[in-house]
Amino acid sequence: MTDIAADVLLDIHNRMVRIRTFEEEAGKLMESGKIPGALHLYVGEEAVAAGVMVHLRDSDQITSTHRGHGHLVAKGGDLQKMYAELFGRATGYCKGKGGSMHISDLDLGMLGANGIVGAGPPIAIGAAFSNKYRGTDDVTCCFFGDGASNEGTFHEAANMAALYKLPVIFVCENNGFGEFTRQERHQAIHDIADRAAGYGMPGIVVDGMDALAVYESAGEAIARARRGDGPTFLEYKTYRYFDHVGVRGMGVIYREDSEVLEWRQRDPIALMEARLAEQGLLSADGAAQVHEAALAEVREAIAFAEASPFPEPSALMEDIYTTAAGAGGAA
Amino acid sequence: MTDIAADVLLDIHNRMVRIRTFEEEAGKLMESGKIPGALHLYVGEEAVAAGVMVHLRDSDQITSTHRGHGHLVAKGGDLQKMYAELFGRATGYCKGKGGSMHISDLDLGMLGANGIVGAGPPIAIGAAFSNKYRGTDDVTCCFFGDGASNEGTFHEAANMAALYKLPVIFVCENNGFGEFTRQERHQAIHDIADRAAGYGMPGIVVDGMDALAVYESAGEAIARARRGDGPTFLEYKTYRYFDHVGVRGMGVIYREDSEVLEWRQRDPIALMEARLAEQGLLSADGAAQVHEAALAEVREAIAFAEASPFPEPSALMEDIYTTAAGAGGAA
Amino acid sequence: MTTMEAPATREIPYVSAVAEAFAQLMREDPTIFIAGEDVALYGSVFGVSRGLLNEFGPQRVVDTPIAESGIMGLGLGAAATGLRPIIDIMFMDFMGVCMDEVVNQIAKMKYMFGGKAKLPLTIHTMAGAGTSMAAQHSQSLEAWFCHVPGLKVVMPSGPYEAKGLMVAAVRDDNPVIVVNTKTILGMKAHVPEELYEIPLGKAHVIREGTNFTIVATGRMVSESLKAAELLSADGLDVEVVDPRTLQPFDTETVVASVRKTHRALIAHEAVRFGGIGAEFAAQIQEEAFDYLDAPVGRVGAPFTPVPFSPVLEKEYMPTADKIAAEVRRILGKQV
Amino acid sequence: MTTMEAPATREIPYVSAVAEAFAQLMREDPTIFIAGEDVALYGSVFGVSRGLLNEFGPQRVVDTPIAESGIMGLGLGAAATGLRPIIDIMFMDFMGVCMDEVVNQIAKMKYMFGGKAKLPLTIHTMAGAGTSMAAQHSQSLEAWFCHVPGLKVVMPSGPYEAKGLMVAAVRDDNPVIVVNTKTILGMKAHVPEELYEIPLGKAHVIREGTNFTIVATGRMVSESLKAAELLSADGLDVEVVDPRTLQPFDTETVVASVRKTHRALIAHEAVRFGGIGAEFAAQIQEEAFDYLDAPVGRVGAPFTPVPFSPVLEKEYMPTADKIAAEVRRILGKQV
Ligand SMILES: Cc1ncc(C[n+]2csc(CCOP(=O)(O)OP(=O)(O)O)c2C)c(N)n1
Ligand SMILES: Cc1ncc(C[n+]2csc(CCOP(=O)(O)OP(=O)(O)O)c2C)c(N)n1
Ligand SMILES: [Mg+2]
Ligand SMILES: [Mg+2]
Repeated sequence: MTDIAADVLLDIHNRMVRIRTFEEEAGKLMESGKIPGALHLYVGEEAVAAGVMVHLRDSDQITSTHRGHGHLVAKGGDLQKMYAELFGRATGYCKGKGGSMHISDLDLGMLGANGIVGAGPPIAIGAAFSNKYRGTDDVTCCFFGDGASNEGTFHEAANMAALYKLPVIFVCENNGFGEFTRQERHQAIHDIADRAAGYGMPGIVVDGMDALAVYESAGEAIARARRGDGPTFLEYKTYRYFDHVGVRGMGVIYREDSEVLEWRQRDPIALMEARLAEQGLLSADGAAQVHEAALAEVREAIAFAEASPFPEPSALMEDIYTTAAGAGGAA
Repeated sequence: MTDIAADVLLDIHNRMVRIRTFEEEAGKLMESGKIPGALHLYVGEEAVAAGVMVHLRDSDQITSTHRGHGHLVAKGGDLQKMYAELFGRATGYCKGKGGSMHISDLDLGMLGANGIVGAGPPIAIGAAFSNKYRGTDDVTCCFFGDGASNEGTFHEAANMAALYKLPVIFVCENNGFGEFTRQERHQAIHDIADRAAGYGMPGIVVDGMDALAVYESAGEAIARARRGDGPTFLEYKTYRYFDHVGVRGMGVIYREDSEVLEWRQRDPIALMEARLAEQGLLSADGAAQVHEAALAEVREAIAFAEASPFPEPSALMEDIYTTAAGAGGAA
Repeated sequence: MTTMEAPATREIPYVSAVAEAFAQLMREDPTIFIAGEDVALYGSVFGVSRGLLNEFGPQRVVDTPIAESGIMGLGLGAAATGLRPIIDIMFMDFMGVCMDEVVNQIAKMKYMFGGKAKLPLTIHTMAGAGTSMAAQHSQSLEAWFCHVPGLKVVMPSGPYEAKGLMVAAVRDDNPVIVVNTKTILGMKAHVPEELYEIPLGKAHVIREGTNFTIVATGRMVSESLKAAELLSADGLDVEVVDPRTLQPFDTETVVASVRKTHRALIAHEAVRFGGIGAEFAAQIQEEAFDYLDAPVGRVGAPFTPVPFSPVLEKEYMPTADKIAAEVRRILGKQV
Repeated sequence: MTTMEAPATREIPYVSAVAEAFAQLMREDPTIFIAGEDVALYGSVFGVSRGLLNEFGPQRVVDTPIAESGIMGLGLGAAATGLRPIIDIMFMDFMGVCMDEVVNQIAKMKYMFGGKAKLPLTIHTMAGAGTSMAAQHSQSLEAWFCHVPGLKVVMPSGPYEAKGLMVAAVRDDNPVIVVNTKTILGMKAHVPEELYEIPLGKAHVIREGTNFTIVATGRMVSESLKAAELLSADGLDVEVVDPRTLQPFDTETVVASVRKTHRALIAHEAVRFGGIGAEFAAQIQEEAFDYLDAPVGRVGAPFTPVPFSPVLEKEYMPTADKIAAEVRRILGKQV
């Protein structure tokens, strides 16, 4: 920790707080019926998105999952456009056409949340292939869950990534569950990173509640990819505090409350704040200010979203095809 | 070798010779235009099918590939029905509806050659699940190639097999190529068995030209599965003498003739015959007799096939659905 | 909404009708098991398998990894070796990740093997938009499967149909895909307590009428009944036919209706272009050409992915009003 | 068979027309690459990419593992980030193992992202029966993709169309699926040497006629021309329309033809039930109802998986004779 610059540490902390605030407020709005559809919240897993994303440029890409808000917030997404999208407004990232599960920002290299579990890895290798083809040193970070690691798409993409030495990082967010099924009931292995060897890439297991451990492991993998040395598999052990969809998360059939409380003991934000305090980088007051600022920003985003118009019904039939004079042009 | 009964050794040898003879004659018939469609020949890989199948009962199942004749011959398939099928005759295993790529015999637990690379593993875990469900100690052997090991279906099935501890054996026939693409150009690993650890099952690399090594490794894996101890991944390093489709195989763009000749130096049948001779179990004459008997049997099968009628055109619309009084019955 | 055919019935919702069918079938036949994502401990995200784990245990009610090709293959391999699996694919959109198993393996195995295989396999899934789940959780893709020889496709329109068709599907010795519509899971109707079958391949004239035939599938059946009410105000006496099974399609019943009414419209929730309504319309004009007083109309979703925003999704959804409007348009068109 | 539109043409086979289109397009645009199984070193099992590796090197001509979901995702990710990929799926039947990528990802990304994505992606594949390759290597599944908003679907009927449509497909900024028919790869025709585009979405009246319209796709175009010759002996003057693009479908040209001839039949190689012919027929009777003297007919494959045995496959395949017979049947039916 000592060799990580203070501004980076504060940046990671700030990203985590902004994610959590974004998510907690979104949860409330869903419960009050203001956000339609399904909302998969990232609370508890913030260290992963923040610790990885702090290494990335706008031109680096990520592929995300159904649980994608945290990734976009950490990648620098515009909270107003995000909330407007969750609310299905015309001012949203996707003009209200995508919603939570398809939130995206191609300008930030965020290639979309995705409603199909396991859809990200094939897309990620395509972006990484493109980075290499175009001669950039951009990288692609592919986020996916423990559940998704059982989809064949992951396997195909991992094999191709290692074969072509693509600048892609497989970021497995192992929160212990695929929906309501515990990891030991969906795979016979304990460390998903054990799969990496089968493709010929390094696989590393990291404490996903510890933002600094995430930061360091991701930094190495990303540097390796930028150097042209190929992909890495990073497994982050983390936990989702809330339910698979929505907020609840305790008093549920598929896990004990005590387990939730145990994980909350190692809350990534609290952990980070304790360390920052220890290092004299952030006082309790300073931390409170970060939280307040995040809340203010989120509230502003919500207000923007609520004040935004719904799309015109006629927008239904727009944006399906690119109609610009297509012929002849390179992209 | 000393602790393997003589009749088993001779049985393995006999199965290999029957496969080779079957395939070489089929190749000629394809070249002379008598067998329509695509023919993927198994010549060079006989030790795998023979060494595995000699352990199996009729009630054990196998799933096969586009290169499936060898598997069915080794499982005890009727050569007449096989040739009739290759010829598209009404007397064939599939009444001429399947051909080489769909040859099958459900009574022998042969769940079909398959035209889709990677289609076998999901089907195999279903059969294995069924064996367990029905309380039998039957096992399912799932044959697939090095190329198929990159399909997502393999991954999904392997994970489920280990999770449910299914009585299934993944038999990877690594002949060094997926069609015309060499293994090192389709995956970044040398031993495909390295993938097994990622599912939580043992993975073993075996010389696939050595029928006894195949016999022993398969015997252990099959016994393990019968005991209820779950799946094993067996990788057999082998080689296909002929081309991906048809016979040729030398003077081709994707490999050197010298490589073919090197592998032929370790021909599985010659190797087995040398050992059998060494042990005094089979003289040169004896071996010649086995070959002659096989050739006679194959010629008889071909004659049967050639004399068989083509299906009636009206058969086109039969066998699509089961129309028997469907209701109410257990299978 | 449906005729009562058995004495002991209760009003229960669609979802309970399905769950009841599963439980009763499993009691009757020990070779039946159900497998899918979160069907056991959680009882399925739609609730269709709630209670099954308790009664039948984890061997017969199987939670799977998220691996639809694996799950579908599990069903196929088990069906080919003597079991009678029910495979749950949570959202119909996810058929994309296991199309090969359904279309190239399950549908064709029997034929490719010269008739030898028997595959008593039921695939259970949820289709339809209207819940702000956006483009990847809202599709109605039944037309794909109706185009594939070897499969049967069923689409219940209410609780009574849901139970009776499920029983017939599971007992059928062929692969059957049961396509439920998620927005009618709460719909209630009288459903017999005991097991009963609604025969596959038989359409049902759910409302008799004399001068217009609406052929509707799934949720569009209830919408069409509403449309019929709206149109009766115009003096139109609309017949509504529910094919129930889309593959095989009961051409006879539908054509008989159109020969009587001389006008027809097909309504489904799927995208109109290339939807199963095209096949129905093509068949109707082939078989009843000389009886038709107007072109066969079609109502379906417009040619766009399903949008998220409720405002757009409302615009997207076929409804009773849109059906009635299209009927009026067709009639206005008659020369 | 096709009109010559450019001065410098040669008679070349279909397969060479495709290969030439690829090479010329790649010379013009460095963002184009082609990826697929054995497309590089081997030049594709159908020969469509022969010579490309030598000219453009392994970065732009990419052999892949056997992993169609991975390959299709490679195309999508590359297209979304500035490249113009051509993805080869050897047999159309293999679309089953990458349907999700095509239908839930590629087709929908632009819409789900509110229009922001541009996906200049071409998917190249081979359809059709007639080569004794049996049920898993012979399907014509274009109807599936025509039903999916966000995709375009093209089906060339000969060498001239193959090159011109490929050029338009690759230059289009949307995902386009080019469905070739493997049994016409050897068909020869005059093809201009230089690059030319056949515009997507425009049908082509390939034979003018006055009293019957046959709308045919892919290989069925040449079969329909033969059928037209057979029928001219009956005194029938048949017009043959090749839609060239199935999605978007050029309703206007087709309907104009039928309004002129008063009778129509659709011919395709795909299974008739639920095939794209159903959509075409439905549209024709919707738009030309008052002009029709007979029901719109359809010729397609029967409702069965494709058999292996040549005897059965011959029975299976739609042909000029079957088209002519169906036309005669329709005419006999007129009252
Ligand atoms: C192909 C597919 N199968 C199933 C689902 C339903 N589903 C949505 S999220 C989810 C669980 C994913 O688990 P994991 O990958 O661990 O991510 P987490 O939700 O834990 O973040 C499932 C099964 C889906 N969306 N797509
Ligand atoms: C899904 C799918 N993709 C591609 C093919 C075309 N194909 C047939 S065999 C083959 C190579 C298979 O390689 P491998 O699994 O190593 O088996 P081998 O032929 O070497 O025995 C390919 C690519 C196919 N049949 N199915
Ligand atoms: Mg998880
Ligand atoms: Mg191989």
